[in-house]
Amino acid sequence: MAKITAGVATSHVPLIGVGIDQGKCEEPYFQPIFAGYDWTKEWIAKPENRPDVVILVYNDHASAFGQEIIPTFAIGCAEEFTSADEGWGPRPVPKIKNHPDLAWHIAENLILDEFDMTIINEMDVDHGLTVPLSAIFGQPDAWPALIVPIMINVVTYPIASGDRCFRLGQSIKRAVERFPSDLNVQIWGTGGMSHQLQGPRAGLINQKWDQTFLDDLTADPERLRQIPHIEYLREAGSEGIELVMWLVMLGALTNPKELHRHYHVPASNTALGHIVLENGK
Amino acid sequence: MAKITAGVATSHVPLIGVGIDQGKCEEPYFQPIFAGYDWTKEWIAKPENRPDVVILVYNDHASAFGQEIIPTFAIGCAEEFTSADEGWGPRPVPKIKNHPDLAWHIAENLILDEFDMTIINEMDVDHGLTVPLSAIFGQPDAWPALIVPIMINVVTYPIASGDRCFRLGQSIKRAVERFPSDLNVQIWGTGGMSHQLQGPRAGLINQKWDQTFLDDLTADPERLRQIPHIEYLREAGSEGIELVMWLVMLGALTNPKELHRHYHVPASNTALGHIVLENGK
Amino acid sequence: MDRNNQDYKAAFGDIPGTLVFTAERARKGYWLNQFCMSLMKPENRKRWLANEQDYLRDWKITTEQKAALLARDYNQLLALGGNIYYLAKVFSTDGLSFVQAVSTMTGMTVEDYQAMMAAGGRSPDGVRSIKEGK
Amino acid sequence: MDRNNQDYKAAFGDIPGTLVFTAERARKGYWLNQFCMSLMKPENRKRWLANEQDYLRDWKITTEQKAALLARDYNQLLALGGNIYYLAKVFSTDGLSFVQAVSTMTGMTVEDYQAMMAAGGRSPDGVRSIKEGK
Ligand SMILES: [Fe+3]
Ligand SMILES: [Fe+3]
Repeated sequence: MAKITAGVATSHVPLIGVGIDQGKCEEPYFQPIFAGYDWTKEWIAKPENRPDVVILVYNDHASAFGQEIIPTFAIGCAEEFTSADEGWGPRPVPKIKNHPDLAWHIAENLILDEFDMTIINEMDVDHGLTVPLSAIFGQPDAWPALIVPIMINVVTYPIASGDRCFRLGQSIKRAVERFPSDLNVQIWGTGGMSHQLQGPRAGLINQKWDQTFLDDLTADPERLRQIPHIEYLREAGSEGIELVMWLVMLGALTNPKELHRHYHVPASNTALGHIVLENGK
Repeated sequence: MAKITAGVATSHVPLIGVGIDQGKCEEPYFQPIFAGYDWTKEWIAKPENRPDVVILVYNDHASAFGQEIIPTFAIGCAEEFTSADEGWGPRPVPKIKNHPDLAWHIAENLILDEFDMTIINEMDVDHGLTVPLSAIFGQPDAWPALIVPIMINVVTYPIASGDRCFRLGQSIKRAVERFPSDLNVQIWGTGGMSHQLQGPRAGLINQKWDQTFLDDLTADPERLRQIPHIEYLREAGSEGIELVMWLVMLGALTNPKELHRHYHVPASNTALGHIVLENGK
Repeated sequence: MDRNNQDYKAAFGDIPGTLVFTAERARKGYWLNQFCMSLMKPENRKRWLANEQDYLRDWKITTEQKAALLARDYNQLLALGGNIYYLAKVFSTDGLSFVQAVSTMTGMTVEDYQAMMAAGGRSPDGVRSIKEGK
Repeated sequence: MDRNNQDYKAAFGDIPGTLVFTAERARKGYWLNQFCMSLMKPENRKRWLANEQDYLRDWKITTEQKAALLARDYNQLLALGGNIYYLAKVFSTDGLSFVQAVSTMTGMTVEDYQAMMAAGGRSPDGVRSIKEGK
């Protein structure tokens, strides 16, 4: 039986990709950014922690989806996905290989569980998906895990509520536990933490709010799932709303235990947050 | 305030479009097919019944959506839509003009009501949408109502349950009633009734089951919303599943009263069903 | 309602002469169906009708699927992952109506099929369930 | 949770220096944003950089939007319905980083903006709510 063993959350700041792709990780600006991933790299390299599959919850940044079609929740079911060209050429990363049996299994169960998924068989994936892979797996010739992409709209409002995202995670968990093969599955939530990329208020960072969010991933998940969008917008900046994707991860876990935390300001315009949660019983 | 005044359901058999487009309505084969729409044409021509907007619930038949992207529930928010080329050239019908203010208003409210809609701003619409317009409005130079298209996946399984479709209708109703302009709104459900277009069982028709379905639109909506997919498949043929779209219409009505019914076998491979329901209190 | 996929799909194989378009079939027929969609463009229909073998060379579809397409063997195309709404683009391009194309799957002539439809269609009695024979 | 759109959007206008990408903005900026997406193709970036005015002629965008694009006035582009994830294609094509482009919206020099970020970023105090001034 497949099992979700851990949840991993991380910001997906494009600059992290630039740092890795251009070999700048040791430069003084980048060093504290990357240092916080060392623990995770070591942890995930251990055979007992290595995931067979990562369910990677991210948002598309107007790369695969423009205004012509805007799915609220989408799941990638194709064999593989390619890195998107976001305006500076595609990131030089390996192809993203899916586990289509598991992806379709999850898609079927989510729809039966009344999540109105959009199934995607052709899409390029942008920094929201590839930066977390690079931050945690480095620069291998092939990604060491299969990836099931789950895409959440956080661009055009209204987006799904945090609570709906949390329940999507709960439904993903039930689906994974029904999958007949023995698989070590991790769920990753990406994006955030506080940042704002637009307007005169750009550069907003709320370290106190972010740290409480990190604390409550284990201390008070019930509070987190009830946070309304307007609170993210006011407290964590207009792009801090990406944290709803962490709630999908959180919903898929049971009594998570914090194994590792990394928080650093700034990474580009963003408060970088990263956490590793062991799944409990 | 906008108000849903009536629900209309009808099969959308491509042949009905052929009959109209090629001027064959008076031929003996077509005459009994079209005769059943005469009442509706007269009814809808009366000023008090003429809808400002029709919310038209239909399914795409692999025209706008192939396998690359499969939304469970989609809503068209563009200014207008064009008739699709399904392999024999586009049907010669007027452009379909949307009411984008209302469409976006409904889309916003559905997402906030936890329906995970896909918003569509570019698509061609096929016979599922255009045939009902032709059957009821004939061949005008411009459609006499604005059309909000709502697209339900009934091609790739799993599709949404009948009950979920019914609740989608309920949510549409709530959204319409919150729309600030005075609008006479109708909701149309299309597709069905019993038919099967594939395999050795093709040609299946179940008149008894269909008639009970028509009866229960007013007599027992609670039964209809609970019908599982497998019952449609066994009793109404593999394409009879399109009747879930009638349930979206039904969910948007309150204590509907039957004004008119038309049932005829055959229209091409299909049991043609058509009903007009007045919305109650 | 069935809330898990195995229970949901369990009975789909029990319907006589019917192939429900599940994920398994959708995956098997992916490129076959996408090929069908290409016939929504007049220029592609022209190319296809001019030289079918040549047109098919651009598509990642199996030898079996190609043979079934060239033979317009719709039952076989369904078995190989085709879906009727997609395959409709093939018979529409051939200038066939739904009745003409659909009848070919039933082992009946078009005339017999049309006569059956005119007489009220195929009865569901006996073709609801393989197991229960009802 | 707010279950209707008016309640949901009511407070969005109360956040200082922030434009939430609602349906109203998405509709206003539709072609502006779709233009941005076109820059995901290298051949389009080349054509755009070679002759911006010429490239814009193919797009249904307003004179105001065109002027703001040519001036790289990102605050104005946001006001005219642009969304930053779309507009990122424009500044990426210019070879600018997010920090370089984003700083232009704040009235600060890049250096001052970077210094603010290095010192912990912009405090939310005083910019949470226009009405409440907190
Ligand atoms: Fe992001
Ligand atoms: Fe249909």
